[in-house]
Amino acid sequence: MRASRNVSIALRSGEVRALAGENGAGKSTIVRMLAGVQRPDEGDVLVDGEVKAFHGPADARDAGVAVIYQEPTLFPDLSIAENVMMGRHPLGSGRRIDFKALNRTVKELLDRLGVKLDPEQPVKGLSIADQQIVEIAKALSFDARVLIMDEPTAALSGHEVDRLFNVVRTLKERGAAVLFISHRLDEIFTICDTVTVLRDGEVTHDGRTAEMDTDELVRRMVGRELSNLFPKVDAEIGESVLQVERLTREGVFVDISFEVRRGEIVALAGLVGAGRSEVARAIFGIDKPDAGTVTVDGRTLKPGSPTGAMKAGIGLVPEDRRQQGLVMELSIERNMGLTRLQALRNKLGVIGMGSEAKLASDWATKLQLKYHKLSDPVGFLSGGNQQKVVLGKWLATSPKVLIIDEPTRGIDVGTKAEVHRLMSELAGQGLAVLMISSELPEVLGMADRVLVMHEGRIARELSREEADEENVVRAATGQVAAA
Amino acid sequence: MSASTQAAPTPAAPRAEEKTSWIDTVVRAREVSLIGVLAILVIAVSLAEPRFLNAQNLRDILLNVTIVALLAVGQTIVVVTRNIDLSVGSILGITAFATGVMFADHNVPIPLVFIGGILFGACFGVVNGVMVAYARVPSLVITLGTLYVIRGIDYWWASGRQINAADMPDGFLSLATQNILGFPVLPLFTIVAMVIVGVVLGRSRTGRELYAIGSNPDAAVLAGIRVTRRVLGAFVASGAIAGLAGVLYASRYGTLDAVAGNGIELFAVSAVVVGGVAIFGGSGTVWGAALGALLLATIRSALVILQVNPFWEQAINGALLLLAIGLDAYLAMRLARELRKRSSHRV
Amino acid sequence: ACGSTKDDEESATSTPAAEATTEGAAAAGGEIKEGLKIAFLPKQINNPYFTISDKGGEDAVKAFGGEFKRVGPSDTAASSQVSYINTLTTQKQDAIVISANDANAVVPALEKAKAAGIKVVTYDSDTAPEGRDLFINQAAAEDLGRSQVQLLAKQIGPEGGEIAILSATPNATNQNTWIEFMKDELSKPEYSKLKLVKTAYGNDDDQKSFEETQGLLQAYPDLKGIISPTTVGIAAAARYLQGSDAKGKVKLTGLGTPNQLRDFVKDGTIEGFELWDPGKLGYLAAYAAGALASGVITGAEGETFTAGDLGERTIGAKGEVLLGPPTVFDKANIDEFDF
Amino acid sequence: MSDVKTNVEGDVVRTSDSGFDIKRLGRWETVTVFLLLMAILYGATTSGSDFLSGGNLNSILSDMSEIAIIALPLTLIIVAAEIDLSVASVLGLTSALMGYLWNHGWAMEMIIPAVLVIGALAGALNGVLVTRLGLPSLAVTIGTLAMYRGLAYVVLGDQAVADFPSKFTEWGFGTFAGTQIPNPFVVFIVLAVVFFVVLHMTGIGRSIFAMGANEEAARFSGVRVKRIKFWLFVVTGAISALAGVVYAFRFASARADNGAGLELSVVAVVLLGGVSIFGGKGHLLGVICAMLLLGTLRNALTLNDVSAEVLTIVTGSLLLLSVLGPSVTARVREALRRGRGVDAPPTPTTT
Ligand SMILES: Nc1ncnc2c1ncn2[C@@H]1O[C@H](COP(=O)(O)OP(=O)(O)OP(=O)(O)O)[C@@H](O)[C@H]1O
Ligand SMILES: Nc1ncnc2c1ncn2[C@@H]1O[C@H](COP(=O)(O)OP(=O)(O)OP(=O)(O)O)[C@@H](O)[C@H]1O
Ligand SMILES: [Mg+2]
Ligand SMILES: [Mg+2]
Repeated sequence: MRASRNVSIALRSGEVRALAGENGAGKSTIVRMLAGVQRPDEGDVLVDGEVKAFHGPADARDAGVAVIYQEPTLFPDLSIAENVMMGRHPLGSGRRIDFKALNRTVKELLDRLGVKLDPEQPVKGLSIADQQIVEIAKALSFDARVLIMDEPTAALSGHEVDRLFNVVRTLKERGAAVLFISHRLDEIFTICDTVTVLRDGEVTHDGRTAEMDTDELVRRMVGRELSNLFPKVDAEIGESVLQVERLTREGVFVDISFEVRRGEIVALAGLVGAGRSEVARAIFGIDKPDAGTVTVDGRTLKPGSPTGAMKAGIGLVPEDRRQQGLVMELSIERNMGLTRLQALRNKLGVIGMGSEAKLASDWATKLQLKYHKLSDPVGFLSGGNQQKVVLGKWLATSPKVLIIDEPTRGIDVGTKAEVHRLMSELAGQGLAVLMISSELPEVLGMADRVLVMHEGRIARELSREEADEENVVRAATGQVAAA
Repeated sequence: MSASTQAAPTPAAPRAEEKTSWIDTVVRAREVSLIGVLAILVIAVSLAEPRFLNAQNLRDILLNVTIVALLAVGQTIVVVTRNIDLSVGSILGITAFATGVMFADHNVPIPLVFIGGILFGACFGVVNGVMVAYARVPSLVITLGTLYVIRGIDYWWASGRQINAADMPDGFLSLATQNILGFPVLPLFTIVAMVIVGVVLGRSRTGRELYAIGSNPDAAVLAGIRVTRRVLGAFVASGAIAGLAGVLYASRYGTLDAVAGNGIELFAVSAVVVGGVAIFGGSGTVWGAALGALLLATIRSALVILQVNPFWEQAINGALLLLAIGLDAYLAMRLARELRKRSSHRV
Repeated sequence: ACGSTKDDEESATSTPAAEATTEGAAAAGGEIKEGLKIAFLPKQINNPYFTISDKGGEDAVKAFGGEFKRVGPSDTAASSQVSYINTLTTQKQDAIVISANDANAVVPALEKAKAAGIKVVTYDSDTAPEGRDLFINQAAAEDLGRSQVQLLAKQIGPEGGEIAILSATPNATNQNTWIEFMKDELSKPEYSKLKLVKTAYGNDDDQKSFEETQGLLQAYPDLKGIISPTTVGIAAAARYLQGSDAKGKVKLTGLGTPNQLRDFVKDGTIEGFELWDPGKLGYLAAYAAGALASGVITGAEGETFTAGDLGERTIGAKGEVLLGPPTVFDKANIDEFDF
Repeated sequence: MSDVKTNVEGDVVRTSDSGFDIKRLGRWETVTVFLLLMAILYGATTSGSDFLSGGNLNSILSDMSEIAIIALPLTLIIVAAEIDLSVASVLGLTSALMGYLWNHGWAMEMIIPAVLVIGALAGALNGVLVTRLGLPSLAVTIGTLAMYRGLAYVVLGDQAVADFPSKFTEWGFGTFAGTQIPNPFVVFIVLAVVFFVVLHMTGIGRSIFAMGANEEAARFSGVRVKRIKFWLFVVTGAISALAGVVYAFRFASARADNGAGLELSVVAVVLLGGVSIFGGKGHLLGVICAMLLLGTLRNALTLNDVSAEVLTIVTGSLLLLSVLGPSVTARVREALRRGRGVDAPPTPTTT
């Protein structure tokens, strides 16, 4: 199986080129090859017209190619500064590292990005957003001639994205060539001059962004007309299923109270770091809250017990797919079966032959999963398809309440639309959905009700009617007193 | 506009600073708390038994810790790269015997014996390193294997032969007994090795890269670090240090047969653990490791001098080891909660 | 108490001993056969002491034209000898000569061997009687225990003082029996001034023994003497004393080989120690095994056999054959021995 | 003017040992089986009748009894990405306790359950330290390795208790209903079936694999990670205690140093069986083959008077082979597959 075939991309200095394509189109694979991580079977990489054979990331770097990978590649135990300058520490007397100089350089870099992070702070305990920012700082520290960014904005919220774009523009003026990958199409139109569209590993279009609009781009990526991106059908809303009362976890969020009703999609909006994921984790019992209760259908849950939450009918599609959503090494079917272990038992109490495979293939077809074999490690799938597996394994538990944290993070438009359709379908069938999202269009497009969090509190509750960009943003940035 | 806001103050800022200050203290705290525990122990024991503090005893403690501490230093290099070297005991054993043979059968001059021993140990380090780094297989298994193989070769070579103090030059043996200004000679070797390794790990690019590898091996590759080479290097260093330890062992214990240093690797690992070097790589210092070794040695000597029933010694040793790591984890947990409570003032 | 408890075992255990004596009745005679397969199974294959003793055994076996073979574990764990016994049984050896790591653990296996018609001789360290036909005793445990105390008492002199014992592993059969006799000897009025303050265990490990000695001197500053009834222990102790300021002040005696301790005797760290000749022990054991396997003897009390250069030997009570009194080594005589 | 062009035909990296890959596992098992046959062939040809005799089969199996028994729960522990080095010390502690209680006039029928409970408690302590305090099991069990052995000496000191009732000791070295299968090994066979079902056919087994491969994801899927781990340690403790009982009967002797150093052999067997030290991968059949392989080989070699030291070397080499074999073949295949030697994605090396 080939991930990419016969692809030609030209990056000119002073140009930002977008690489667009569905999940699994082969974008990251190309990035890996440009970065010298993976060796192409045929073809070459040319820099300034001459052929370069990259034997490893180091070669690519020396050739002036800097890369931001899709998943953060940081050293949790080391300080931000060392992460940025690893292997290039400034040396003092006797070839000893000069840590003062190191921290100074990195501080300047971070200031350029306009983030207040302490260079000496270990990367451990940084939010995904801050980790992504460190990645960016690292790439910038090279003053590279070629900058490749694989979905750098996936975990960033508005102002951080803006900062990033400003930096990219300055680089561009300085004559660097930039390759930018994102599933947020508006970003592509904001920052990119040209775009290469990839489908199933082949280039299907190469042109200037100015000469096309979103719909066309989508069409070229998906290869078909794509109807409405937010197919929200209004389901009739039933009685309340999930009640959260005065839920508090010191230092993360404070008395969070809300309810979700049958057939309702409630969005939890806010800036990255507002503590939304933590609320989700607490509801599902991953973290033990310091105070407050969670009630499902009138049954109060034992705090800190995911199993209890599952029994009560809660499902959680977590924010970090690779670390929390899936066991990458296990096969697709094993991952699917993981939430259904009790149900899969036959009368002998053992798991019947192929019962997992059956479960898996059912959901694979329901979700139109692109896969090779169900016994393949789920890690072989591309981001979007992995997300489908996660959804599948939770839908298989036929939950009453489904919490979805960043449902479409790193997922292409095609799949995005599918996921959204699925969500409203489920709501239609009377499922109560709590959706956490940093993408405003998604929030506005899908939610019946929007809860906006700011610094660990629910700043405001907005009905579908009142919810518009301005209201949400003002609440999220604390420009309104809690309603 | 895609996401939810224009310029807004990132909540990170205040939090970040508090974190740093705390993290720093934690990092430093490790060595500090070890020294604290050590001090308390010494004071308590010498109150109960003043002779604990007499010169001879202190010198003996130093001498006893010399070899384990040395191994712990070597072990640290490997452990920060998220590996482990269980074969050091066997390497020490076979090098010690080799030392004996060099003196007894070929009367090699003392300096050459030291060099020879270190190189000898390094060779085994290479074997371990090549298998771990190039074949990319778990070091725990590899070094468990070489632990057997090397010890087996040792048995085979010695085949019941014993080399006694009489077969070795007095100049060599006296290293273990002589003092420079009241300070025993043998531990000086360990101290020198410790300082060198300490500086390399802490202040050189190579050293930092070792930590990086241990912290996140995949990222290390992407960062263009020559992981294979570095890991190999770490094992060679550990082997060489085990070799040196073997030579010192010979000079200290004089009687050499195939069982020398059997099981000592567990002491080395214990020392490293107590010394706060994370078993999963990425953090920890040689100073910590050495202090850990010193702590354990002091405890053992204390048990003897307090005339504890020999049958109880081992049990107490084990219990104390558990106590040490348990306490450490507990403090870490408390601190994590502190951190959260702190940041809550912001909310 | 319900079920099987210790008490109702007492009666049962006596029976095997009874058989042991009855079978001895049929006296036999004649010469040791040619080509007997005799296997030596020491405590630990790479322990220098056994290298010496088994060398003696090999000479003997050669002398009466048998096949000598030596196998054994490289660790002193109780169980590790058993699998060797099993294989030797499978190989249908004529006799097994064993020094037991555990007086009891090896017995079931040895009984199987005996059932398969293999003769079993123990040397240096005995098993429970039902496990073997003969035990070649290096020196009556009693003599050894008492004589070491006497030796030390002589060295320390009339004023007496604190003494300690540095033994092998806590489970070493013969060390423990000797120590019993030492304690008994010490209880006699003439040793009232000698006070045994501690028994330390060096586990026959050089490093451990060395540090235990250290500990003894630290814990008991006015210690006068140490008895170490094990070759590893005494060597380690000697080396520590030699290096410390206690040299000469703290007397050291026990069991050791002359080669190991020659220097210490000469520089006065040790005044005198004792040991039997391990070579002779193995030699005698081999002959006993040969005699048993050829039916010259059955193992019954009072039977006699000729053990090469060692001449006529008689089987004593409980199927024991005595090698003879231990030799005391000191400045005067140590150079006459080489083992 | 910088200008990067690519014209590439990229094939996707297949991380050769990613995931619970039946085929690859099968491959390694067949290797162990193959080696096992080789060992038997070797034994049969070099010392034929002796080797093939029933008595010898018996001694092969009985020699492995304790190792085999303990290897079962330890396999589960290692698949769950933990380790327990204290097993041999628990064995020692329990057999020492048997001796102690026996000397104090307890009935054997009382002693056996008692020591099993003690073993479980010993395991529970490991479990608590690992799951509640979140300590690395390697460190914890190195500590308890020392402590439990120490307690064994505290209990029994330098005594050896050898007057266990003959009906038990005879069971210890007797064989099962006329066959040449030693009784202790029958215990193993029964347990083996149980553990096989649990690990490979039940939800608990699935959970163990999942948490071994990625603990956090398992937790997010509602797997009771801590609880399962805790009980794994408890069971391991109890089974080690059982092994202690078997040991004491088999050698008709209870001593504080029973089974000292056994832990390394057990770990060796499990890893030799192809269980990944990182957790998440392994198969009980592999472990059983490895166990038989080791036993047969050692026996065949001793029959040919190969000395103890060489045996040590063989054990070690087998262990090396068990990890080098799969990895090297995989990388060779990788290299052949893609004409130019491409650096396969790194597999993290962990302690
Ligand atoms: N290790 C692997 N083994 C086998 N197939 C793989 C592997 N990694 C990726 N693939 C496949 O190669 C194709 C391209 O993957 P790639 O990650 O480049 O897609 P992508 O465009 O980056 O998707 P996304 O937008 O979700 O990141 C996908 O079909 C994916 O399933
Ligand atoms: N900028 C930051 N600096 C330090 N820690 C942060 C930061 N952002 C988040 N965190 C940590 O993560 C917790 C919540 O962050 P997280 O990003 O998970 O919240 P969120 O609202 O779920 O954002 P998102 O789900 O969009 O990532 C905070 O309580 C804090 O512990
Ligand atoms: Mg991608
Ligand atoms: Mg989140």
